[in-house]
This record gives sequence, structure tokens and C-alpha cells, in this order.
Amino acid sequence: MDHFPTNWGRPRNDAFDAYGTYPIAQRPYNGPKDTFETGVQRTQQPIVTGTSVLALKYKDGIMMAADNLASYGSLARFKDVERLHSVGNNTVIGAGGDMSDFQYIQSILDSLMIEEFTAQDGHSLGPSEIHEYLSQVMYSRRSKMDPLWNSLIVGGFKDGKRFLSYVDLLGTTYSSSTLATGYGSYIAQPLLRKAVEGYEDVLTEEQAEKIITECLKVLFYRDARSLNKYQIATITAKGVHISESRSMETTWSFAEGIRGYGSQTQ
Amino acid sequence: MSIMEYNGGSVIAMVGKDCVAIASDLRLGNQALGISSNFQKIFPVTDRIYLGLPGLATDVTTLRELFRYRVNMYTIKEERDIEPETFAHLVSSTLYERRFGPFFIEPVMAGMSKTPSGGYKPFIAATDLIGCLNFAKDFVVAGTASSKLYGVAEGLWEPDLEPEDLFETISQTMLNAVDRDAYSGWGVIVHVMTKDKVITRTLKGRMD
Amino acid sequence: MPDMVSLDRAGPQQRQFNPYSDNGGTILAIAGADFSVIAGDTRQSEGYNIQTRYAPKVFKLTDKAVLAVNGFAADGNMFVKRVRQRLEWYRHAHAKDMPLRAIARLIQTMLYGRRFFPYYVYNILGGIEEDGSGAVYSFDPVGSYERESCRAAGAAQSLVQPFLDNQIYFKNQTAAPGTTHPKHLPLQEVLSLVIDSFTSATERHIEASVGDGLEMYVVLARGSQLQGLENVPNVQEMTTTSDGERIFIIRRELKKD
Amino acid sequence: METSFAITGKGYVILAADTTSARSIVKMKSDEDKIKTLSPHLLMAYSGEPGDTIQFAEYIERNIRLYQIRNNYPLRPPAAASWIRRSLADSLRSRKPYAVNLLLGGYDTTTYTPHLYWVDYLGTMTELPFGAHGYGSYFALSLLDRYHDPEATLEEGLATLRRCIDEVSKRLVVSPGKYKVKVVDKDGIREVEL
Amino acid sequence: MAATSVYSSPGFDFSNQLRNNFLTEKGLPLPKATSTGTTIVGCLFEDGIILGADTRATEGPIVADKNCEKIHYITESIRCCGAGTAADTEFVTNFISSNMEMLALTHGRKPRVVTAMTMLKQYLFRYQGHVGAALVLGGVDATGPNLFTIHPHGSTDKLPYVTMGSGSLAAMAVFESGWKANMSREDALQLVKDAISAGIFNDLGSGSNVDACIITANHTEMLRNVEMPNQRVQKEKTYVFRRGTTAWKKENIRDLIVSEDVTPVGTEAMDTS
Amino acid sequence: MNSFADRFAITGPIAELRKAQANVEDDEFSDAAWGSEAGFGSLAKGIPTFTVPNVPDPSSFLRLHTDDHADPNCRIKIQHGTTTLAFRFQGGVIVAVDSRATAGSYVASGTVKKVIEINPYLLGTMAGGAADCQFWETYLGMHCRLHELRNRERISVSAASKYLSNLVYSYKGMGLSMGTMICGWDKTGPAVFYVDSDGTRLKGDLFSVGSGSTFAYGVLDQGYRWDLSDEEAQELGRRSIYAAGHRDAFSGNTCNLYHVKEDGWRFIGNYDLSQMHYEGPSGTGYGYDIRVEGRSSADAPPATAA
Repeated sequence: MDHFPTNWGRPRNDAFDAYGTYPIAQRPYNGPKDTFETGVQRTQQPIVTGTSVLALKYKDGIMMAADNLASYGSLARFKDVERLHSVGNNTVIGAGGDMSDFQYIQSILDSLMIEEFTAQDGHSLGPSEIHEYLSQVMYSRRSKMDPLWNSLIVGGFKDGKRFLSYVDLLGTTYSSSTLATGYGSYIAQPLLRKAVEGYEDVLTEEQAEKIITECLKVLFYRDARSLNKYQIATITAKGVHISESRSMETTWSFAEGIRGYGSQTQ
Repeated sequence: MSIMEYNGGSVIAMVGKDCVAIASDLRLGNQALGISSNFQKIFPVTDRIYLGLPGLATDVTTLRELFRYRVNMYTIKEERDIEPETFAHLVSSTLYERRFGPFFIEPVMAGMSKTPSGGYKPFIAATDLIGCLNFAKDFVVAGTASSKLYGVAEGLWEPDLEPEDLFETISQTMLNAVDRDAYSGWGVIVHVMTKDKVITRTLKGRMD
Repeated sequence: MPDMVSLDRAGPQQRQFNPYSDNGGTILAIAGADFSVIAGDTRQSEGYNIQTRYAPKVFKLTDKAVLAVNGFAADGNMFVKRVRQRLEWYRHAHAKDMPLRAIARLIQTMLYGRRFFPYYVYNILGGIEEDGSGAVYSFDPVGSYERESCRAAGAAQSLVQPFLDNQIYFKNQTAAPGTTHPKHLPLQEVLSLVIDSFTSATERHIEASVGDGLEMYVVLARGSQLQGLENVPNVQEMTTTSDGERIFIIRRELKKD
Repeated sequence: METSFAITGKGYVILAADTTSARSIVKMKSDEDKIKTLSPHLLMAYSGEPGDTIQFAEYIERNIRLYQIRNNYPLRPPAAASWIRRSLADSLRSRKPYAVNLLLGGYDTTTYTPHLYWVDYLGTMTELPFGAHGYGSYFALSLLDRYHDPEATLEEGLATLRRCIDEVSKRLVVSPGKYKVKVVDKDGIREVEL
Repeated sequence: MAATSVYSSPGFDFSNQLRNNFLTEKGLPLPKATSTGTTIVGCLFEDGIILGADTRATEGPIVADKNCEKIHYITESIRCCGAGTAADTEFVTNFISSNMEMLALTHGRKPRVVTAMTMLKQYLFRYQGHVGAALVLGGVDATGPNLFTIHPHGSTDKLPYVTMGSGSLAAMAVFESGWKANMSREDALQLVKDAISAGIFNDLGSGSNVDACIITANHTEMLRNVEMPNQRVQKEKTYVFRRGTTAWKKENIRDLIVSEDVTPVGTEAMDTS
Repeated sequence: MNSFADRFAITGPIAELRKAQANVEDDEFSDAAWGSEAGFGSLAKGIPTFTVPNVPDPSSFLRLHTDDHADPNCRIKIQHGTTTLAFRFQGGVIVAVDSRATAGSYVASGTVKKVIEINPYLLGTMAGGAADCQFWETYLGMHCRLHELRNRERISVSAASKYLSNLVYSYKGMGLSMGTMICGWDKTGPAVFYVDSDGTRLKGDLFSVGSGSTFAYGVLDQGYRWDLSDEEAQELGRRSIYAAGHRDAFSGNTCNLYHVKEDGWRFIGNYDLSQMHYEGPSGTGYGYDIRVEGRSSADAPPATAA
């Protein structure tokens, strides 16, 4: 503790040997140490990453969308990754962030569903339970300083209720009628909010699909880590449906006639 | 601890009905240690412009001298008093001149400017430390207690206050804001300017 | 001699996963003679990005205790979950709700249990004491607490608190000759002040934002009148037991920019 | 630890500065005079970075003297203080700034008023009834708040000063031993033994 | 000792820099200048160009100015929106504006938008990003409508629709989904308003009102506060204090009216007969 | 069957959830966190356990996020700043403290109770981390009570302070911040002990602790005598806290004054520093400018001035 009047009570500056006890002016840490700590690797940064996931509420349920790209830094590494994953009959999770962590999450969720199924107690896990489970897991992993480097969107429809919620590597959760992760939260979210907020109960599936495709298109125009090959999932009373990968039409002719970046005209 | 907090101090200016008010605290500190409880930060520039200079105390004095020089030069050249709007731009360009080595001061001005019809209308302005002008219609604040001042002023300020009411509002704003700021306080001085007089009052503020 | 050396260069450096984030928002609680008001905005943000326009920060614990949490939302939500769990256990063991002052102490020990890995949450607990008086307890992230009459915490605390000092405690105001300032304000007055505090803060604070919606919980002591609460728009009763304390929620819109 | 005090009283200013000259943990000298006489009614106590202190003090001393020679009369304390502050503030903007803290005590013979100015190394200046520099100020200022009297006689003023010195020697870890005390009043400057 | 001059020479004055460096090295961090988090946009339409901006200026997390003007005047038919350090955008655009005026006077004809763009990029490049101005420059000249963005380091871009500032992504999303070549004036203005609103409502660095400026070949229309979606609601209470609430110690009244008392000397009125 | 596998599996969904829940458990105090021992009661079982972040250097982690002096923008601002004092004299012990808590430059509270009433005969003061003092001194209070129950006599001030000192010393280097004076009356008479989180424990007559302590010493030392009367001693305590509150930016608001005598401590009063400045407790203000109002150090101009 620092006893100098202006710093009183704050941690002492150990760079200064106030009491002439060099070199152990600071009490050394003698707690348990793992000699091989440096050998242990935790996810401290994402490696193979997916970009945005979009989701919105509409009249009949939840619609989610994500493209099929997994990037390795700036390299478009895998172009056929499925980032939407169904969990049971009522839930879809979509993930941005590290793909290996997402695959681990998929596998624990799959086994969780099997555990539940084998219990045969008449209960099945719905979207809110799965979201709660994920938020507990994500938060506890962050508390261990060993996070699962993902932003997840959980969408579902069960017992006549739509469910849409978010959880990320810190364990932060929130829900809203439109959600987007990664760059989507900056680029797509403004469009989604404008199109969906207040119309959650009137938007039809066609309208919702139009909105979400438009957002994906804008993301493809502006997010350098995105791909124009994507999947759309719907979760309704009929259950989960994840579409096949599809591509969209894009146009790049808007800047025709523009030359250079300054005074060039030819 | 930022340089702006080294000596402490805060200033606020408010507009009323045909009047303006400007107030500052009186503390000069050396970080947590109080040095003087009578350190003026508001200076009359002309009869109808008062300038508040919260920030690093050495620059308060330096800038005060610099502005006095520049305003005197203006008066001599133009043979008239500088108008508040003109003075605000003088302050702004003086500070921007030192864009890459600024004075640690965020000036606040209050004054009465002449209208074409010969009347006076209230004027307030503030700049950041490199001279970005902010002409507000209600109030401007600066100094270590600025966030507190914003909060209280936003709550208490009302349009078209008479000089005496404006005095109460600005005094209450200042007193309560500096009480929540460790680096401002030690008394408050308030100047209320109308078209024909300036009322200066030293308030009975907390001295801790 | 320990000089005022800055810790900047010699200071701690860590370049790894940061387990904390700031989700903005402001909370506020005011205690009256026989009621208390606990309010919070509903925006959750990170940096310049609005995550959602509706994420409650104020939670009903029992019919006489309401907890507002602010700071890092994941810590906050998890903390509220654990407090509720503890209160539930208490109810199973004692067949009654935990008294307010006991909840306050419980929160202290729970927060202090994470002294070395703090919850990044500022808590304000409001409610009715066993003697029927309104009370507000405010906490720092590692558990120091005190009972007060009013307290603002969060992003805009420094904007709101001095305003409340002036309007609730009448700080720096001399009473008119022959009168004194009232010790407690009536409920209607308090609600107006809460709303004005939030609208003022919304005007001037952005980054750790304040805005979108406002939720105000009102806890009334046993046997006290509604005090005009029935005429407030958008009020909803949340009382679940018949112990006597009644709890209401009032929702308002705030600016969305 | 360098410490200096200044106290005004009825018609005088007392300046006191310790007399140690220390380098790191070594006391090089214990009878250093750190109070300069600038003009017949102006004293300056200085402390700070070794080397800078004496260089700056001598620079000021000579310029104030020069002014007196040129104009036949010395600068009055407020004017002198203002000029000294300006010099310090300018030096701070040069490549090699002086890191010096000053206490200026003077007696204005035209208004019969003693003046005391507190100036720090950044060029902050303020007029005070009493002041101090160094770690001693953390103990002395509250004491002077309690015991200082602007109308005290010289004996009373010296008694107050003695209290400050006692307090600092009681509480400050490495307290300076001896102090040099000088007084300026209407009759000029003289040294006082405590 | 070199006394700091009170005369101002043109250009920046670095006299404080040595001192400030020394203070920052001592661990006292420099304070923040007012910046505009900002959403600024510009787009082409059939007759010319529309520029748009929000009106919030911030100082850290505090709103310093709720209704500032971010569309700056360059010439009558060239305007420039600024984001970044507020003082820099203000002074840079002023400086270029006066240079453009000089140019116009020298050559006796309207200067072009590219000229302003080149002046700006050269100026900003010279300061290597230390002058923190991110600009959207638009105008109509003899070559037709021109729209540029200029980044703080001096790089430029020429596009039919551009956005800048912290709300640029939100605004760009609106443009990407809504902009078409040769839009009508009404549609384009609505699109600009939508883009700015997207910034205002989704980016915390932007807020308050919408400003727009429509520039066509022979007319420039500045639409100040064309939309005001964030007016403060009526306060619940009024906060006027009883006079005498604040205790004060000393009062001093300075009379600004120079009063003259005419004291006639001599008792008799002047004989005017 | 699968429950058997679960128990030993280290991966898999249940294990992941169990790990998540284990995290809930171990940051509080083990099994019986409910029932009559829910809450503070469980402390009686022994020293509570604390969650430590899973990083190589937990104390620098803590400092990174909580030291607002090194980094003013750190998020978790722990409240600081204080002046506290306690001294022994013929009439017992005077304990006086201010009531301000600051987080950065923001005055977080002006009504902090910095005297912790451990039991009717023991007082502890609070300087440094408010939570550290509150928690450990409350904890100390429980142990003092246990001591009474076990030994049928009150704990001595010396023993209580030693207990606290040992307790905080065991956390040394972890980032606790506490500077406290344990004051009370036991068989040996009035006693004051200074205990801090470095592990220092000092017996003495007169201590002042906190950011404003130097200013309090300045007034306290000059007025202190063993044979002060009760009134004089209380006045001295108040006045010293006023002096510190005046000069130190991080101290102030009000002064809480306690007097410990043979029959236990007594709360004397709460005094507003601003009121003490202008009016004092008895009509004459403590403030320098109030005290010297109308007095001037200027000489009268010579009578001969024409």
C-alpha cells in the first residue's frame, strides 16, 4: 500500500524500493505454479473465423441467416461452412467468431440433446433453455479466462412463442426483435431495426426473407470477410428449416463513369 | 490525473432574459493539496465581456496576459471595444494557433453584444483547448467539474430568467456541481451582467 | 522517499483476453418516508453500438426489495441470479422473505467474495425496511455499502447525483425565513425528479449511453396509501404476496439517439 | 527534503528555508543560504532541482538589480513577482527549463503593505497570507490555517514559524535540521536567529 | 531567454510543445479535444449533390454541443462536411474556403471542386494525420457534380455516394440498399435523411438533428435542422428558486452607465435674451 | 448408467455445465450457503475463500482493472480518500473521522461512516479500500464475540488488533488496501492500535491515517497534551479533521466524533465541515478567512503623509 498523502491507500509503486529491501521489495508470489503453463494453449485469439449472423422476428417465428465463409485472417479459407446449426426441433444457433470453438459448442449441444432424450421424462429443451445453458457455459469460460471465442444467436419457436437472444464470449446476453453479430451489428442492424421494429407481428415470411437478403447483400458489399453464398433458417410452428446454400445477384455498376480518386476523368 | 486536473477549477456561463451570468470556483490546488482559496479564473475583458479560464493555473495567467494584449491592440487599431462575437473568434484562433502545443485551458465567455438597433443581447460561448467554438443558447461549462455541471445545469436551467433568478440558478448549479468534484470548490464567485450593470457576488460555498 | 511517481510506465501491463466490458446505462434510487423508487434506463450498449433498446437493469427481488445493477451486463445478470437463488434458499429455510438490511449485508459478502476478481457491477438496493421506512443501499463493486436517501450510479452518475443533492437533500439552499426544508418528499415529487434526472442525463451523455426506455419501480410500505400512483400513466402492479408491501412498475420512453 | 515557509504579519514577511544541500542520500552542506535578497524590500526563497535553483536565482537577482540601476528605483513586489513568473513560464517553454519553486516576500513601500507570492515550477503564481513549499507544506499549511494571524507582531510571527518547524521535524521522515530565517519590513531586510 | 512573442506569425505556434511533452512524459495525459463522432454523408442525384450531417459534438462521453453545424461553407456551390477533431474541421474548411475565394478573385471564375479537394488533401497530407479532419466534400462546378471523401492522412475517394464518421457504417447500409443513379430531388433528400437518421439512432457518437444541403448547378439550398426527431420533452417540474436561496458573503455592483451630473456653476441662468 | 460416466467425464455437456456451476459455488463459501447460516453466518466456519482470476499474476490483473491512479480510465473504481485520527488522553480515546469517499475526482459519497462499531467497547476506523475495512472489521467483530463466548471475557484491544493484523497479512501482496486504528478500552485502560494491510501493527498514543493525515497531524500535534479535558480533546479531534478536510481534496464533508471511555464508546456527534468553517460548533468559525476577517497585515500609512 502506498502511504504517500496523494496516493494514499492505492497500490504501491513497486518500481521504487521504499524500504530498502531490494530485490524483494514486492512480496513474491509463492502460490501454486504450473511449470508447464506455457505449454497450455487456450483460445486467446480467434483463428478461423466466421462473420455476421443476422436474425429477426416475424409473424410466424424467427428467421436467421449467415453466409458460408470461414476466413483464416484475410484469407477466404473455407467457403462451405455451415454457421447455422439446429438444436432439437425448436432451436437454431448461429455463430460468428472462432469456428473450432463453434464446433465444440455444436458437439456439446448435440450430446446435451442426447442426454435429454435418453432421460425420456417428457421434457425437451427449448430455445430459452438452450440459451440459458449457453450463457452459463460462456460466462463460466470467461470467468476461467478461457473463453469460447464466439458470438452466438439463439433463435427458436416453442409453445407458440418466438425466442431470439444473443450470447457472446464474455457471457453478455440480450434479446431484441432483431439481432446481428460482428459487422452485422453495425451495418445490418440499422436496416433490420428500421424494417422490423414495430412490425414483428405483421411481417410475412416473404417480406422477412426479402429484408434479410437485402441486409446480407449490403453486408456482402461492405464486409470484406463475407461471401455471397448463404443459408437462411426459419423456425416456426412447423419446426426448423435450414435452407440449402444459395447465392445472390449483386451488381457493381454503380460507379460506372467514375474514374480514379481525384481529378482524373478518363 | 490529467493535466487539466492538476490545479482544478471550473467555470459555467448561462443566459437569462436580457442578462448573462458567469461563475467560477476559487480553488487553486496542487493536485489534492489546496493552495489558495481566492484564485480568480474570471476576468473582465471589456465592460461587457467576461472571460473564464479554467485549466492549468500557469496558463490562466499567461493567457490572461496574452488576451489583454491582443484586445488592447484591437481597441487601439479599431478605436472601439471588441464585440463578444469577435472576441470569441479571437480566442478561438489564438488557441488553434497552438494546435500542436496547446494551452491547457478551456475558455468560457459571457457578455452582452450590441444589436444593430442599439440594444444589448446576451452572448455566451465556450471553446475546447484547441479553439473549437461552441455557441450555445442556454449554458456552457468547462473545467474539472464539467460533467457535474452539465448534469445540474441541464436539470435546473430554464429559459428567460430575470437577473436575480438567473443568479440563484447559476449559483445553485455551481455550488452543487463543485461539491461533487474533489478538484473544484473552495468558494464560488458569480458575475451577473445586465445591460447597465455587473453584479458580482462571492458565495458561501463549502470549504472542503 | 515515496515520491509521486506515476505508475504508468512501471504499471501493470496485460495483453490478453479482457474479461470485462462496459454496457453503459444509469441507475438511480430514492427513498421516501414510506416508499422507495428504484429506476434504471433500458439501453444496453457497448462502445458506440447499441446492443438492445430493452434490457432491464432493475430487478424485483422480493415484494419489498428491488435491486438495480449497472456496469458489465453479464456480471450483473449473473449476480442477480445468484442473489435471487440465495433469497430463495432463505425463504425455504425461514418461511419468510429476507429483510432488506439482511439482503444488503448478503450482497456485501457476495461481492467481497470476488474481491480479487471483482464483479464489475455497481449495485443499488432499494425497498422497505422492517420498520416500514423507505431505504436505499448503495454498493461499490467490491462490496462496501451504506444506507442513503438517494443515489445514482453508472455512466451518468456524476451528472445526476449533484442534481439530486440539490433537489432531494436541498444542499446549498437556505430555507425561506421561518421554514425548514422537508425531510422527505412526497411520491409524486420524487417521480418527477427521477424522470427529469433521466431526461437531463439523456441530453448530455452518450458513450456509456443512457436512453431508450426508463423503468421505475415503486415499493410502498405496508398500509400506505397509493399517493396518486393510480393516476400515473403506464403503471402496473407487480405485488405477488399479501404481506402488505406493494410494488409497482412505471415505464416511460426516453430519447433514442 | 527541502522545505521553505513564508508568513506575513503586521507590516512584515518572514521567509524561512532549510539550509541543507543534499544530493541523493548524502547531505553535502548544512549551512546553505537559499533565500536571495533581490532588492531592498524583496526576498526570494527558492528550492527545487539542484543547479537550476541557484542559476535561476542569480539570473533573477541580476536582472532585478539591473532594473534598479537603469531606473533608479526597484520594482515593486507585485511587478517583480509578475516578471519572475513570466521568466519561469518562458523558461518552461525552452529546451532546458528551470525546475524551481519560489516564495517571494516583499514590502511595498508605497502602499505600506507586505506581499507574499507563491510561485511553482510551472509558473503558477498566487498571492497568499502564508505559504510553503516542499513536503513540509503537507504539515504546515493546516497548522498555519489554525495559528496564523495577519496582525501578529514579529515575535508572534516567529513563534508561529517555530511551531511549523517543530511540527515538520516531528513528522517528516528526513527533516531538515537548521533553517535560515529572513524578515522584510518597512526598514528593509534582515536575518533573524530563531 | 527567448520570450514568447505576443505577435502572431502565420501558421502553427509550437512554443508550448516542449513544455507539454515534458508534462505528458511525467505521466499527465493530454486532455481530449472536442470531437464529432458524427455521421456525415453525401450522394449524387439527378441535378447535383446532397450533403447531410447530424449535429452532435462530443467531448469524451459528454455531449458538448447538441446542435452544432457540420456542413461548412467552401464556396457558394461547394460545401464540406467534417468529422473528427471539431476544431480541425472548422479551421481546415475555413482556411480552404478563403484560399478558394482568393483563387476565384485571382482567376476571375468559379473554382472547381477538385481544386478544393486537392488543396485539402495536400494540406492534410502535410500534417500526416495530425490534423484530424475526415471530410466529405461536395459541389457542382463546370464539370458537373463532384463528390469526394478526404481522410485525415490526405487520401481521397470519388464515389457516387459516400459516408464518414462513426455512424458511417449505418449510413452506408442505407445508401447501399437504397441509392440508385439519377434519383429525383425528393427521393435523394429522403435517402440522405434516412442515412443520417440511421446514424443518429444506431450510433451513439451521432445524434440530435439532421442537417442537409442540396447543391445544384445554379442554386445551393442549406436545410438547417431539416428534421428534429430528438427534441427534449417538457420537464416534469419547473426549477426556479426562491430569491434568496443562495447564501452569499460579499456583493459588488459595477455600474456600466457612465452617469453625468451637471452642476451648474453660478446661480443665474444664462441670459439668452 | 450415464450418470456414472458423467461423474468422471471432463468433457461433454453436463461436465461443462457442472464446471459452470462449480464456478458459482466456489466464489462463495462452500456447501451450507443456505438455511440459518446463509449469508454472513457461514463466516464463522473459518476464513472465507475468494475467487482468484485464472491468470499468471492475479494482483496485477486486479491492479489493471481497479487502480484509478495509474489509469484514470480503469473501469472498476474502488472508493478512496480519507482522514481519520485517534488519540489517547487522560479521559480515554478520541476517534474522529471525515466522511468523504472519492472515486477518481468524483466525490462518490459525503456520508460514509468511517468508524466501524465493532462492539460496545471497540471501534475501528476506515481508510483505504472501503470494502476491505468494512468486511474485515465486521469479520473481526464476529470473532470478538466468539472470543467472549469462549472465554467469558471481553477481548483485549491488543488481541483484537493482532487478530486483524494477522488476517490481512495473510493476504499481503494480493491488493488489499486498509489502514485502520483499532481503539477501545480493556483491562489495561484506553488503547489505540494502528493496523494496515502491509501487516504493520503499532501501539501508540496518537495516530492519523489517510490522504489528509498530514494536515490533521499539523493541528493535532500542536494541541495535544495528555491532560486535556474531555471537551478540549473533543474540540481538538474535530478541529484536526476540519483542518484536513479543508486542505485535502479527498477528505471532507462531515466529521464523526467518538469518545471511548471505561464504559464503552459514545458517539459525540456529526459535524458538517462547512458549518464548522463558517460558524464552528460554538459560534466562532474555524475557517481562516472567518477567523481573520477584517484583520490586515498592511501597515497604517504614516501619520505625516501629507
